[in-house]
Amino acid sequence: MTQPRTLTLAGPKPAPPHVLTLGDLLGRGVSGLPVLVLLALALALATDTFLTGTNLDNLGRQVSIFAIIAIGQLLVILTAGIDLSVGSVVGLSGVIAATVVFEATAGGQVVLAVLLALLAGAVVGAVNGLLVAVLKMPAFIVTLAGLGIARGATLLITGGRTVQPLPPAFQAIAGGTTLGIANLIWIMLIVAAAVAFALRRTVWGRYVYAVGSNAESARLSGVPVRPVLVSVYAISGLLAGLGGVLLASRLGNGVPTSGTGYELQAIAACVIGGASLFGARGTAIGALLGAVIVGLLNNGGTLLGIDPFWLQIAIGVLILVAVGLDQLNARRAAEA
Amino acid sequence: MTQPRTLTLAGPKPAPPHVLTLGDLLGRGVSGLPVLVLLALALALATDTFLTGTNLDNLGRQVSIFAIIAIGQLLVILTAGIDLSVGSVVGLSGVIAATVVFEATAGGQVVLAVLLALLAGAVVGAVNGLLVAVLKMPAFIVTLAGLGIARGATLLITGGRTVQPLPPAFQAIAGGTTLGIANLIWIMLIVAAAVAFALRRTVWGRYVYAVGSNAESARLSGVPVRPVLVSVYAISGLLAGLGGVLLASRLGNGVPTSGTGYELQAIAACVIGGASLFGARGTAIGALLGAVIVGLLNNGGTLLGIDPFWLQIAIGVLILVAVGLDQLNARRAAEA
Amino acid sequence: MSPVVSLTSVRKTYGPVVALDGVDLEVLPGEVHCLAGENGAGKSTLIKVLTGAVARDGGGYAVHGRDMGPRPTPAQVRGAGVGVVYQELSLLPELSVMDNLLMGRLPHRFGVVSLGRQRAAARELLDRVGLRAVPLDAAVGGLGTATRQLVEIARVVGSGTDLVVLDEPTTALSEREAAALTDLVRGLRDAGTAVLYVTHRLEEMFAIGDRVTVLRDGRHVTTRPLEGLDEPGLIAAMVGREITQLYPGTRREPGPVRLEVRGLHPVGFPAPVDLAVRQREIVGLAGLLGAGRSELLHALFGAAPVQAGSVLVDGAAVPLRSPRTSMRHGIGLLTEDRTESGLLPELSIRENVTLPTLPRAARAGVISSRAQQSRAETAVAGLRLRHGGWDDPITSLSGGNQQKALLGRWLGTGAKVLLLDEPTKGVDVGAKSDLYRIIADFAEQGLAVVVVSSYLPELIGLCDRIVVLRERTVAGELAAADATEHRILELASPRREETPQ
Amino acid sequence: RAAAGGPSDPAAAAGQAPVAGSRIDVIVKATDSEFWQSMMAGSEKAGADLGVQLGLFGPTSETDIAQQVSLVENSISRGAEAIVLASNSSTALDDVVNRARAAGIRVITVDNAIGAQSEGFIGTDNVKAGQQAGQRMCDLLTRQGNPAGKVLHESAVSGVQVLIDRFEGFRSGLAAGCPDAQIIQTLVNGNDLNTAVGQVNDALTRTPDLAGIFADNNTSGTGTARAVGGSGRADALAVVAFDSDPAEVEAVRSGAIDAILVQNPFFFGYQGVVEAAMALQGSTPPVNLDPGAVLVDASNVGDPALAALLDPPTTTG
Ligand SMILES: Nc1ncnc2c1ncn2[C@@H]1O[C@H](COP(=O)(O)OP(=O)(O)OP(=O)(O)O)[C@@H](O)[C@H]1O
Ligand SMILES: Nc1ncnc2c1ncn2[C@@H]1O[C@H](COP(=O)(O)OP(=O)(O)OP(=O)(O)O)[C@@H](O)[C@H]1O
Ligand SMILES: [Mg+2]
Ligand SMILES: [Mg+2]
Repeated sequence: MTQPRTLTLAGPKPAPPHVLTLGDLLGRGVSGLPVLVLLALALALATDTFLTGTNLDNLGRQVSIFAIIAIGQLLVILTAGIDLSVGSVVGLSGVIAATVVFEATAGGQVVLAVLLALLAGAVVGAVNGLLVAVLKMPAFIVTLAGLGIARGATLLITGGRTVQPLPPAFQAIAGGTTLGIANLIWIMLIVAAAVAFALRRTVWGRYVYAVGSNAESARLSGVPVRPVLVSVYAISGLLAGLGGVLLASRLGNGVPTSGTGYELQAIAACVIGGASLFGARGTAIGALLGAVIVGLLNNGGTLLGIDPFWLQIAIGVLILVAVGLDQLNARRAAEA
Repeated sequence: MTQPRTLTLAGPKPAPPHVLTLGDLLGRGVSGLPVLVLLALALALATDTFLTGTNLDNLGRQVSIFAIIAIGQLLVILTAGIDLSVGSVVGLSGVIAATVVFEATAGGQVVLAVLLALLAGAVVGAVNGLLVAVLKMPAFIVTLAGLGIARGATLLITGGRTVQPLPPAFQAIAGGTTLGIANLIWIMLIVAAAVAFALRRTVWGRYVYAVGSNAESARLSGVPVRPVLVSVYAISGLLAGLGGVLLASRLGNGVPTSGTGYELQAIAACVIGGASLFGARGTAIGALLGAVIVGLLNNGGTLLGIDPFWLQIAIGVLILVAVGLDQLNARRAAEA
Repeated sequence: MSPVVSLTSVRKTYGPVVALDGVDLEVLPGEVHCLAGENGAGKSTLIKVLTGAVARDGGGYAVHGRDMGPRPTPAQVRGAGVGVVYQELSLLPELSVMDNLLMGRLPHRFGVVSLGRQRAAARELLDRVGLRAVPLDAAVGGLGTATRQLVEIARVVGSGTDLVVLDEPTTALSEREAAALTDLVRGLRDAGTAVLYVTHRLEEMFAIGDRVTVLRDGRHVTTRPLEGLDEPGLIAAMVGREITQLYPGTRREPGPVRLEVRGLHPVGFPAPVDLAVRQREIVGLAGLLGAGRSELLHALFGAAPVQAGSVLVDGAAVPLRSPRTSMRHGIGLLTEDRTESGLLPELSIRENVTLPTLPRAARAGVISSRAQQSRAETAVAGLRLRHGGWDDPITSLSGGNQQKALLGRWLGTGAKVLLLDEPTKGVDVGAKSDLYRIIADFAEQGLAVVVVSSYLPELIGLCDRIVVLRERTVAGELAAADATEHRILELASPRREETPQ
Repeated sequence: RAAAGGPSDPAAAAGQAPVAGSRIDVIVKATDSEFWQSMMAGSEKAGADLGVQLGLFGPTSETDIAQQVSLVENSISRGAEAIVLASNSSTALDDVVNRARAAGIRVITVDNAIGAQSEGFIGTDNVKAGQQAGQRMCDLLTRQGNPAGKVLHESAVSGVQVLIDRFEGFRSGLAAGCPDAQIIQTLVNGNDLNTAVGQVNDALTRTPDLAGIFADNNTSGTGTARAVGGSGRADALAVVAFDSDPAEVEAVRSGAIDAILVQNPFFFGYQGVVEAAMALQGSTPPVNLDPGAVLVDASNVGDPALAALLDPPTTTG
């Protein structure tokens, strides 16, 4: 073989020496961390209740379900899709789990109930995914229809009534603690770690980014685009289902309207955490941080006793500031 | 100057003779018409009330406000943006108009009220647009923050109370008829025709598509990208403001929570009408048809007396079928 | 020797457009088989059929004598040993270089990517194309065009294929990089790999090609060894007519200064740049990959930030505010990367061509369809644009024709100063000679023209003066009469640290 | 009657000084509804009278149960000493209320009884109030000579216990006097006034011989009034609605609505804070206080005694 000539890239800048940065640990495109730290600091200074164990425990419980749903949403967003059905899936899986344990007496039913609820979430997600991947329908429409259908099914199953009381064994899932930390928080951390690992280190994870970057190029490179898409929607549904089970367990009720409006919050968490709705940008940890930031704003508002109307405005402004700062930061980094 | 050579269209096929098609009138990318016709036909056969003058008048009134908001939304979507604030702007402008006429005695106040309300909508939109165009923040986040801020402001202005009673002169805007057809319907048709014309035939309209297709290419071709973006969000806000005024007039009340959730419906109408959330695809008439289809499903559901839980499911399924058919159609056309 | 791939009587239509009509092709192991033809002749379509990117309408397709069936998928074709570098790059911009290089075949254990093996494999692939300085973790979208092109080539060449298909791989490369690539292709051939090579650079074909297949209007014209064929003969086969003179040749008498650049200091440049271009003058900008030619053009078009300096057209200062302002002052810029910053993919050919001049086809903001149509037709007059209908999306054009449409966009503005960044990228010989003549005609009418090209014969043949950039500074200037490829390259090459001998 | 009457004597509740300065949080069902705003206004009045530190909170939607759980948790974190809670669910807040009580916080529940123990409950029995509505509907139908008429159910939200109770009561109240009347359709407007108007319009089109409409809250009521008023069929249609807001009261005056059932949210708020203060002081508030609902129709809508009930003061905290 001929010796290829070396190509020299002209230009004054040599590649910078590789120093380990936070970005390496968290993956490219994590934002929100500075904002989070700032917010937490401000709250710690402004109130004497923020940094108490009870409040942090409360905050963790409040955020966990949103974060789990947001992480599922993130997967879909990474493929340049969107999943509007997650809020309704939360309701659906919640009442399915509640209905199963409600009618049960045996303890094993809790496991069955959870599995059935998760399955329901995954099936709704997989159907969304099939319509998007195979029939090439716009994700927005498919999942908007899914939103209506899943909510309608939830109301039908329950006749519009709340399913309760639920047995203590079921309520213990969300209510219990392990090693002194609420189960909800553990579950959130496990989900975040698992998805973060899968995205950063597995072949499937790279495929997800590839599909979101350019589906056609990915296809030509041999990426199984359709299975990847279906898997992503199915997992989003599965995690929304998990969120639903946890919510039902936390509330001790299968409430048919629960989860309403969660879809926008989940998407917002992803975008605040640095995801792009055009795909291929974003990380699981970013989505988690995004959910925590939104949770913190709500928690802080109550702790400070802010008028709810003003709080609504303040949260809007803070989201703008958070994302705006992030944007400036990124631009400065790009120019440096 | 050199004599330019005549253009030779090489290749075996001469350009096909130009026959006027529906597409020429409506612009490329209008979908939904076949679905609409089918739906209307089905309803006309299934009920004896659908084709009555009263019902069509009702339907037109119900649809008109949504359609106006959807057309504004479409402009934003054409630039690959999204406007989640429209629902809150509906509320804001509605209570502004209501507050002004409520406190007024003179007749001229109605005009002032409408102008102030429209101005408020346009200002919210323009601020959204500036943040998106100049600070390059993601439209989803900017307008989500706008959603919260505008709703908070609405509740603050009214203290959360409904503003009423409103004078007959104000209620006559939406309630009145002209040449036997409801004013609401006229206004919707005028807005649709004006935007359709602007998009198809004006320089500004082509710029909107160019920005949505590839903002960088557009900028390098001398398109004033930022002004176009700001204008598009401002008009979306203006039309949402118009929707808010009409809603307040129709309801005879300035309801601070009105318009909640309209953003998703407006986006759905655009997508059902053939718009792509990735920009540069979609038409004003398409958005109008999309809004009519959604309105028809609700109207038909009530006329047929469908159980509300089932109706929710049925609407979801029908939206899927409508868009799915459209997709198949488009694909068949592309392959032919 | 049995062919690696054989296509027989392949047919492919896009709606009314017949892109391929009964084309035969056989590529043998260890040969470099060139594919030649005008823009839109069907070369890229043939390649897409070959790789399964589009389904053919008729005809047979076999790899190593094994029938591939009517609709092979890209994965099947790749599995059978056929790898492609597409004309329109198919990289994943948000992903890292190393992910791009190995996408679809990431080394893994139980689904978990083995980063060490991936790094090693990626390094090896880059080494093969001589791309050593690129960080493996850099996002591909942030790299320069040429670097991206090389990454794409590295990806395909390294994947252990029996047939490597290269669709115009050198259009974005400078002479030197192109030469490195040619070496690489020879190496592949010598190792027994078959290569199907598409290029519009004739001398490249003669340098490395063994056989050539010529297509015209979607039909097979001839397949024959390149030996014994000369350039005019090949051109005649491709174009169906004689092209006697590629470059215009006649020299114009330059007039007064039209474009003056005074102390322009684009952000990122070590020093300000001065440049003056007279009426009726064509000035070339030469330099290696990343020398700053495109950046300089963007800066003086108001499209990139500058620290200081001014630009004057006919003595009047042009505020460096936005491309729109510069355009109003009579400057036009044809960009280098048409997918990224040229095309409006959803819009029609007509819209794409007339976008900068829309206000002039309008009265009170309302466009006159007739005025727009006539502007579009005038703009591409003489470019031999091969297209279906004016309302078709621009993406339905072949690569070269897209380039012509974009050139037409600026010719139609009646600009006083034309900045052309790689204007003949992907344009066939016939059209190239047309383009050169058109550029020369425009200069003749008094325009000042600046041409960036990595194809040195073109710069030498077309320009009156050549300014050479090196590492974002002006390294020197050559009059056309004195310019040789050697002298240009000497100026363009980076200076090593002076070491006392 | 409790609904129109004054709350218990605050001075008696306050007793000795310790109540002043204590922290009481009031959590309503939704902050953007006038009904709950007047409850907050009542709380504020009591708070001022007693000199307690008041926090007023609520989720943005009555269907948002999880948010309410969070608010109670946040109140625990804030170190509230007592909570007045109008729960969005009969059972879902049990756990968090138990946690609050375990932390020594006194809890008074309002409007919606919950499973968990509390120091006291103030609320209307919605089934009973629904029965009142059903009986009035039957009366109206009978007066029109159409006791077997068709009735539409216009509902705000599916799956909310209070609304379910009201409809259950309505159904039994109607069936008691008019066993042949039929409820033909339930429509759900999602608490959107515009949707409610459209739905009732469509229902009027569909069923030209519709005899009555039952609207289960103020949005449904106002929307119904709007559609009925516009259709010119106000005289022929019997309309009974729940709750009151100015538009609904106006509709009673104009005849578009025949009767509304009104509760006294201002009283809920005032009494809730007073009972919370009592509990903090160690005295025992009444276990269950049912102020009932007042039926307002054309005959008594102008009654000055009802003015405060029909247009109560509101606040957002
Ligand atoms: N997706 C498409 N839709 C419609 N027509 C198409 C499409 N792709 C290619 N064509 C047409 O098919 C013909 C052949 O195009 P092709 O891209 O194969 O040309 P080419 O020989 O590669 O030209 P170039 O040298 O310019 O790259 C052209 O007329 C082109 O307009
Ligand atoms: N050393 C480098 N390494 C990687 N990218 C570079 C380097 N220098 C410049 N670039 C980027 O490459 C692109 C091309 O640079 P520029 O257009 O100025 O050079 P050029 O002389 O036109 O070369 P070409 O267009 O052939 O790449 C720019 O986007 C620039 O930011
Ligand atoms: Mg090609
Ligand atoms: Mg360049």
